[in-house]
Amino acid sequence: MKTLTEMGASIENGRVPARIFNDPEIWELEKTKLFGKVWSFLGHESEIPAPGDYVTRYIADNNIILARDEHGEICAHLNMCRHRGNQICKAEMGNSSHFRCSYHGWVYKNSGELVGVPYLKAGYDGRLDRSQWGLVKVRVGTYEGLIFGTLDPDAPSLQEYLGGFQFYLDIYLKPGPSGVEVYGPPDRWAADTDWKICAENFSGDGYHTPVAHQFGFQLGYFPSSGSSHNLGWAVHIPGKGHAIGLGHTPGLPPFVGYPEALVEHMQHTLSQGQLDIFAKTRTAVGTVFPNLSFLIQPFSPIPGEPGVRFCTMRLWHPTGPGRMEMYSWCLVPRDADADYKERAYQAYTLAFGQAGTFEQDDFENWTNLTRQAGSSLARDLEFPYQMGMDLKPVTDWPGPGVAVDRYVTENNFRNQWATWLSYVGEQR
Amino acid sequence: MKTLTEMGASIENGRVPARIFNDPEIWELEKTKLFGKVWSFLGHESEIPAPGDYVTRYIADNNIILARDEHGEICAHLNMCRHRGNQICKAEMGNSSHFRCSYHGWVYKNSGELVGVPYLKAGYDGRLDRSQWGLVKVRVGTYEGLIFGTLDPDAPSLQEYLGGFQFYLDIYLKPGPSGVEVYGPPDRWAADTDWKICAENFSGDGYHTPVAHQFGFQLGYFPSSGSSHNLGWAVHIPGKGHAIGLGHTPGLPPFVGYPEALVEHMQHTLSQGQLDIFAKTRTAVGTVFPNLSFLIQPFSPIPGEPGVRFCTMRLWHPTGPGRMEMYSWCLVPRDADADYKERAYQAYTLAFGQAGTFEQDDFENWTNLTRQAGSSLARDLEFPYQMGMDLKPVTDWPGPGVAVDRYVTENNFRNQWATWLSYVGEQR
Amino acid sequence: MKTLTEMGASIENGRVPARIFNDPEIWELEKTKLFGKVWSFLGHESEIPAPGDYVTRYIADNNIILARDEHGEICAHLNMCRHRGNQICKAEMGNSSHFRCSYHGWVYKNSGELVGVPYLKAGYDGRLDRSQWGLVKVRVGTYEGLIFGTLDPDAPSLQEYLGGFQFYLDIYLKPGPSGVEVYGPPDRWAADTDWKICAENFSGDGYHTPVAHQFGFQLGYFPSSGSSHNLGWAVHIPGKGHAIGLGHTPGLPPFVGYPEALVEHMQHTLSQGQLDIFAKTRTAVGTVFPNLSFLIQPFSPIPGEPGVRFCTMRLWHPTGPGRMEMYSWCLVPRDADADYKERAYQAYTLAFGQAGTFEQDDFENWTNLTRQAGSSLARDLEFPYQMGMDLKPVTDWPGPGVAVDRYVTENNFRNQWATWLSYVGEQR
Amino acid sequence: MTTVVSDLITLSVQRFLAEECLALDERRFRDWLDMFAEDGRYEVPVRVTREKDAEWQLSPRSRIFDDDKRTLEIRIRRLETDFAWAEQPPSRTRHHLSNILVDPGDDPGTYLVRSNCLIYRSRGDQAAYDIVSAQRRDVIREDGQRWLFVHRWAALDQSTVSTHNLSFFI
Amino acid sequence: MTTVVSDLITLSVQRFLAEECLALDERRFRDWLDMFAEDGRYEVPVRVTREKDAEWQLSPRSRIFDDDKRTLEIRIRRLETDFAWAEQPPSRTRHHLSNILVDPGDDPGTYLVRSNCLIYRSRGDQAAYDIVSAQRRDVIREDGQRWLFVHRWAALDQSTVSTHNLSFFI
Amino acid sequence: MTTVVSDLITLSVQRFLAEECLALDERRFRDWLDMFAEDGRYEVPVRVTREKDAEWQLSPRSRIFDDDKRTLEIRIRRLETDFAWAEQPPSRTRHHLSNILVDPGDDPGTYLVRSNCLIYRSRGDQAAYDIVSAQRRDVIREDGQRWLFVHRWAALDQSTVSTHNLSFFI
Ligand code: FES
Ligand code: FES
Ligand code: FES
Ligand SMILES: [Fe+3]
Ligand SMILES: [Fe+3]
Ligand SMILES: [Fe+3]
Repeated sequence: MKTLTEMGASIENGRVPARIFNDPEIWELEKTKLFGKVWSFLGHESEIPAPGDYVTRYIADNNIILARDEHGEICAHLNMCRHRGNQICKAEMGNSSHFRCSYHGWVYKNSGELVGVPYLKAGYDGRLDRSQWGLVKVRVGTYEGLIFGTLDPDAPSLQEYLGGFQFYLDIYLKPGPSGVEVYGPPDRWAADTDWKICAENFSGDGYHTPVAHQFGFQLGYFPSSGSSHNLGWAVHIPGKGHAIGLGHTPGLPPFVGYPEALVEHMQHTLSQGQLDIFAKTRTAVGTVFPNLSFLIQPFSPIPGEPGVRFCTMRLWHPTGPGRMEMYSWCLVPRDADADYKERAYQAYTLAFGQAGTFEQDDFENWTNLTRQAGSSLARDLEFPYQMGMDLKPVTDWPGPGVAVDRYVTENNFRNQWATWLSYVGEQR
Repeated sequence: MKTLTEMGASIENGRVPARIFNDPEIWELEKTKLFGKVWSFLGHESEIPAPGDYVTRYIADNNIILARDEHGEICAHLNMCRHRGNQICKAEMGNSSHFRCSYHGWVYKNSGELVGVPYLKAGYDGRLDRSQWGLVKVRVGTYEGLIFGTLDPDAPSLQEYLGGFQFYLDIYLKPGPSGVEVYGPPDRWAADTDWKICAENFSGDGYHTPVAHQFGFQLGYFPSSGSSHNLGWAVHIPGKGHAIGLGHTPGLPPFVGYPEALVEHMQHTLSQGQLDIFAKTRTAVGTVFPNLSFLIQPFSPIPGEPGVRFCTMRLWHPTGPGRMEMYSWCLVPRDADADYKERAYQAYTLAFGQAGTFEQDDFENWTNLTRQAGSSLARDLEFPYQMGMDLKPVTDWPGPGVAVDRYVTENNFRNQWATWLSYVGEQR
Repeated sequence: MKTLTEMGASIENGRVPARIFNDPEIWELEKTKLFGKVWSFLGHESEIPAPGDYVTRYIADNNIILARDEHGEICAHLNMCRHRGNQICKAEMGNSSHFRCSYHGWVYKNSGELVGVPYLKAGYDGRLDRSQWGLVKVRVGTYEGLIFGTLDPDAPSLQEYLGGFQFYLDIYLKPGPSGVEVYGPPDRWAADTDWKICAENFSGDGYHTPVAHQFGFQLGYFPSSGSSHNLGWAVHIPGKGHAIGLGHTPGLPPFVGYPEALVEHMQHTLSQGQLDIFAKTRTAVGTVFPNLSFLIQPFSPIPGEPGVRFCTMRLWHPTGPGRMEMYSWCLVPRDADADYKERAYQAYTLAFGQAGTFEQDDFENWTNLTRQAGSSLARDLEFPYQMGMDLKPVTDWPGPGVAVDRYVTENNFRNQWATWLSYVGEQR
Repeated sequence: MTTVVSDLITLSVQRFLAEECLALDERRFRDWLDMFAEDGRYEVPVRVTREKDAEWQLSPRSRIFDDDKRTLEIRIRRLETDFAWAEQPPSRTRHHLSNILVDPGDDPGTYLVRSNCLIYRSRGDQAAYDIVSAQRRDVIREDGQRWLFVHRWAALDQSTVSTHNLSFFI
Repeated sequence: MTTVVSDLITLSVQRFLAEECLALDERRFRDWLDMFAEDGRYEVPVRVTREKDAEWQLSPRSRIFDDDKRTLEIRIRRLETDFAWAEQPPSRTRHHLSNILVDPGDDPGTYLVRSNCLIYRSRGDQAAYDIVSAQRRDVIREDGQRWLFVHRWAALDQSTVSTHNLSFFI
Repeated sequence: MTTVVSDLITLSVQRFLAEECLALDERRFRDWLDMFAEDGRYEVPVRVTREKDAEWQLSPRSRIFDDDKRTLEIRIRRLETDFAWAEQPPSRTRHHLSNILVDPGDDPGTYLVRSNCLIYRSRGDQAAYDIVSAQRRDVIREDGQRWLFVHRWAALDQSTVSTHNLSFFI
């Protein structure tokens, strides 16, 4: 595809073709070459705490059962009966040791083995080798409660795939010795939006905040934007696509918004390098390539009142060209008290849930953008990605990856697009 | 298409690719190579008893007028004006000797001739040769009241196409000297379901009954399933794709559910070979390739009460990849009394009409199956079709085709898929 | 595409392939080869009278801002931010000197210049050359208040493109010294209809009137159709595709339906040649290639009562294969008094607005036609276009183009299709 | 301008119909069945697209539902099993009822109740949903302090129904 | 909490509106026309998408319908011919009416009636259907024992209407 | 057959709910806010697709809306700015309300009001529209001559909501 072959050079010059944000051919490539290869997020361990617990999720258009088997092992399988393809698990969450197909009754253990076949003798005359017809397995890997799956047997380990980004994920995942848990099931909704613009936005688009969320400044949620808004760091893992934006506001107390006790905790759960950075971090907005994002932010439902630090984790699940479904969770520190968790969740619903005031505006912009990007004139246009091209990496940066000393910049995005191209353009 | 070229060998080894159940490319091939060649069911003679009567039906995406012309001849034409393509008949049924186009007023006889052209002289100056612009004719053929049509002028005769399957169709069509009639217009509804899984199911999927319709055993409609459920025969016509499953329950009175008088009749309307088989048949579920199916079954609305034998005829009309529209008729013996017909129809509505308790579960399974089959992982999978591969045909079978002495088996399906492939894969 | 290569010869022989009326491949070609090259109608000057006024319109799937800039210049731009492609103007009409993007706040003048970029220094370090990132400009041209735009920088001038058809447009546009104005914003609705059948119909399909609008004769709106209905002229501009049908009813007073004063005016606004023709014209129905049409017609809401001459302008905006959106305006003479304008508009709403009694039937026919044309059998059929093939052009015709002395004929259509092919078939 | 039926009756019937919908949407099918008289009938005819002047558009013979209280009870017993796959997981239906007209029925103590019903149905985790529109014409009867359905008659407004099965009640 | 208008009136008007919908959906267009006063008007403005603070979104000039009783009667005469192709075969419409608010009108004996209307439309054998949503603001007048429409005003909730023609009444 | 609640109350509450919808659809958000008691709550739980016999389908923890009057007022202040992009241009919503059931509440002077709401939403010049269906269970309280919402509880009928954001109220 011409667009893609030229794209490599364009990115270096700070340009990305518009068409990739809403194009049927691109979607076909993404389904197999990208989502067939990467590690995709499936769920959080706290969603399936007990043996038999399961949730159903997706990798591209594949419906996946994520379950904890009877031995407590986490496993993932295609939610499709091997006999004729019926969907065997029809709920989004539940608990079951086995799945029985409602068409002809094949029975599978939640660990995938085919254990029951009616008429195995009287029908198949022993011809059917049950061991050959278990559920299609999906490789899983975990980091600090996050469960990922890949459809590629030859994919590198999750650890290698994350490539050091774990250092930054800890700001979301290790606020205390017991880590985090989901507050409850995720918000889920559909939108005519391309997943990639969301993933880009959450890998550190400090640029949009003062405008896309201008009401927030108007209502006094934030100090008036301006020069201070540009303070912070943008960090990415070269060749991996992962990236994070760290916003810093001078004068804010360290770890503002966290309860005392938790800040105490972190002294032990986090490394010194992490503490140095996270203490100064007001906002942390990052993306695990390709489509899992996080945001942590101090927020007070009523402007001016003391706030809490809420954390949202979101999966931008693609369902077609320029079409997606959203999963949005609120993560809370396991060690926080019920009241803090509740207040953090309320802040989340008001700001970033499906009816969240910030969420609303992002999706309006993204949906309009996606529609325009699909037009015939747009197909030959490029977008500028030239911010921070002259920036030198911070030399004494305590963490992995490449960090630049600025919050409003596009270094992260260029790496993200180069990585995307390395999959879709088959350069890997 | 790679899938299809490999498919031939797979079928022999009892494997069928999953992707064919929901794939846009397959649908494009089916439209022209399959439905452009086969004999498709259009309607039953009792739907258009009088001259001028018509119904509109479809062959793939082509809207067809099936009419009885003024001489009583049955004929079928594309429901499209030759002038600019307007739809000339806008009702599903009615009576009319002529069709007048509502755009420029061309008039056609129900036998297809173009007989009226406004401004023929003043506009066309005699240039337009009316005989060249009649409605596009569709070849028709009939068997015992069933009317079929083919778009292929070179197609073999209907008789040759049925290839002996008539022997088995008679169980549905010849319960008496006057045969059958439709009880009324068909149920019609749309579903995100691939037509082929329905056609397969109705060519003798005894395997699904105890599970997909398990409630029926629970409520006491049937004797508890089990070994006895496997008794019966599966018969198919090699190379033609037609197939039928004949379920047998030892101890049931012959022709159970039919009124005395009709059973009397059949002694004369059916051959000895047919009588031998049909008398022992509890359930007969069969498919005329590609997408017309029948089911006859004794059924009592209230479990335990004496039942009647209802007969449903259904057309699985494809409208897109993994998308279809359903036509479901109830056939009743012309010679039965009004009360029997009414009771048979009530049994049909409760069991197999659009709101039928059995119908409901089939379509739920088929729709879920179709969705899963369209996913990218499913595209490279195969389904096992290995039941009964070692079965030897019954040697003294009184009917045509190949019969095996088992109800739960897949012999019929393998022949069905091989036939399907011979069209779509262009091996014929 | 085979269809198109053969199409040229077919047209000469009076045949046009059915498939072009509803085909995905054709639509793909039209988007770039046709609508990427032609002059498309955008709006009327009276819709944006003052500086800052704008309306948003479309060229194929491209959303366009048509604005009058602060110097009163009319200009058109793609309604898409160059930064990430967000839609910058979200209203259908309004007044604004600048457009500010709601995602990152880039600001454009309504004349397209990029004048505001947040963090231009602090983010782009001066790397971003604003002059390179203005809105994508669309070339505009006007004739008598009509504003057209083209996406092709090398397109001929609008004047050359219209190629003399202006002579006939004047019947709609110059009823007085001040020309016409839109009565108000257009009706707008969506339909599963191919835009081309509408454009053909309005380039002089006198053939459909007596049948498609038969109710009108029934209710006494028109003298019974018949031979008189064929009186008039069909005129087209060879190679340009523009065409008009002029219906003539002997005995009608000249310019029937216009107020005295206006008829007076026209003596000065129109040329003698125009006056000769227009005075005799009852109905004028014409199309500016490809998809802008006009109709002027004397009409009395209550049959028999004295009527007025209403004028409708309509844009058949394509949105997909066999899918379109309609814009329908009522044009009124600027110099007419308020009462006449009001009465003309009422006549329009009753006859040709979205709920217009004539409009309703046209769209019903066109929608049915479009559906049928998309079927697999229809794809290999052709439609006859043989009317008037033997007609000799009127020799002493006072206007440009080729005129034939008949109202019910297809000369205009053959030229229209040949022109369409010259774009889509890339013969130009 | 005054209606034959008292406002008291009208409001009481409106409430009865709303309670019926709630029983269906909350899947209290036994409560719903209790709202039917012992001799109650439940009927949904098959619709056919005919020309304007056709004798009928609702088939005088074919029916989608053709139930008495006994067969309705069978349908409900089925839904109570673990094997009614069509409703596993349960459909989320919402019966949006409107245009209720209450008039005296043919038999004393009975009323003819006409209404419109827009049924919304969502299944599983699919964002797509079904909507079916229906006209209803019921006959109800007073039974002490409550109403009972003597006859539920409903006609769908499509001739090709746009939902893959009718495992819910109209 | 008590409304200015008596419950008797409110229920009577609710019934009147429901009967109007029934007349339309059962295609008894003459019955429908009879519900209009001789000086009755029928109006549907054109809607335009404007910015939040725009002066108007419903055009003060452009209208989709702009009828008096005489032109309504013309539309109905048209529907009575065999040549109203837009309604051949007839659309199956269902006017789902809700949110009825009855208030005293400006003139004595008149009432301002506001309501919401969701119109479902199915045509031919197509499984696809149209839905249009509208707000209505009617003025009705007492006329002896019945109500009459003095003014039917309805606005569709789309600026691009998603049905191929408006051959039905709102 | 007689309901516990007087017809007077029932009709008055029906009117109150219709006026609420009108306030929302006419974007008179301050009027809407005034309909809430000072201690009023606004709640919309997250729905999950579960098996038939699951303990819950509406999450006991996750909520889409979880507001008190103060946060509702924040949402409205936001909508009053020029920067609430989600509603720029404004959505055209229409709350089609039906199946209203009024019953005495737990506390004296309060009523439990259950209703169904079909919300139609159209945006910009798009012909496509959104429809969401919801069940509502409100607690209202008499306050002198008017009603006040003590608790608005609404549940959407989808587990994957088919609209790109919820910038409107249910
Ligand atoms: S499809 Fe699962 S058992 Fe047959
Ligand atoms: S389309 Fe049928 S007469 Fe023209
Ligand atoms: S998309 Fe317009 S400023 Fe970024
Ligand atoms: Fe944002
Ligand atoms: Fe079955
Ligand atoms: Fe016309």
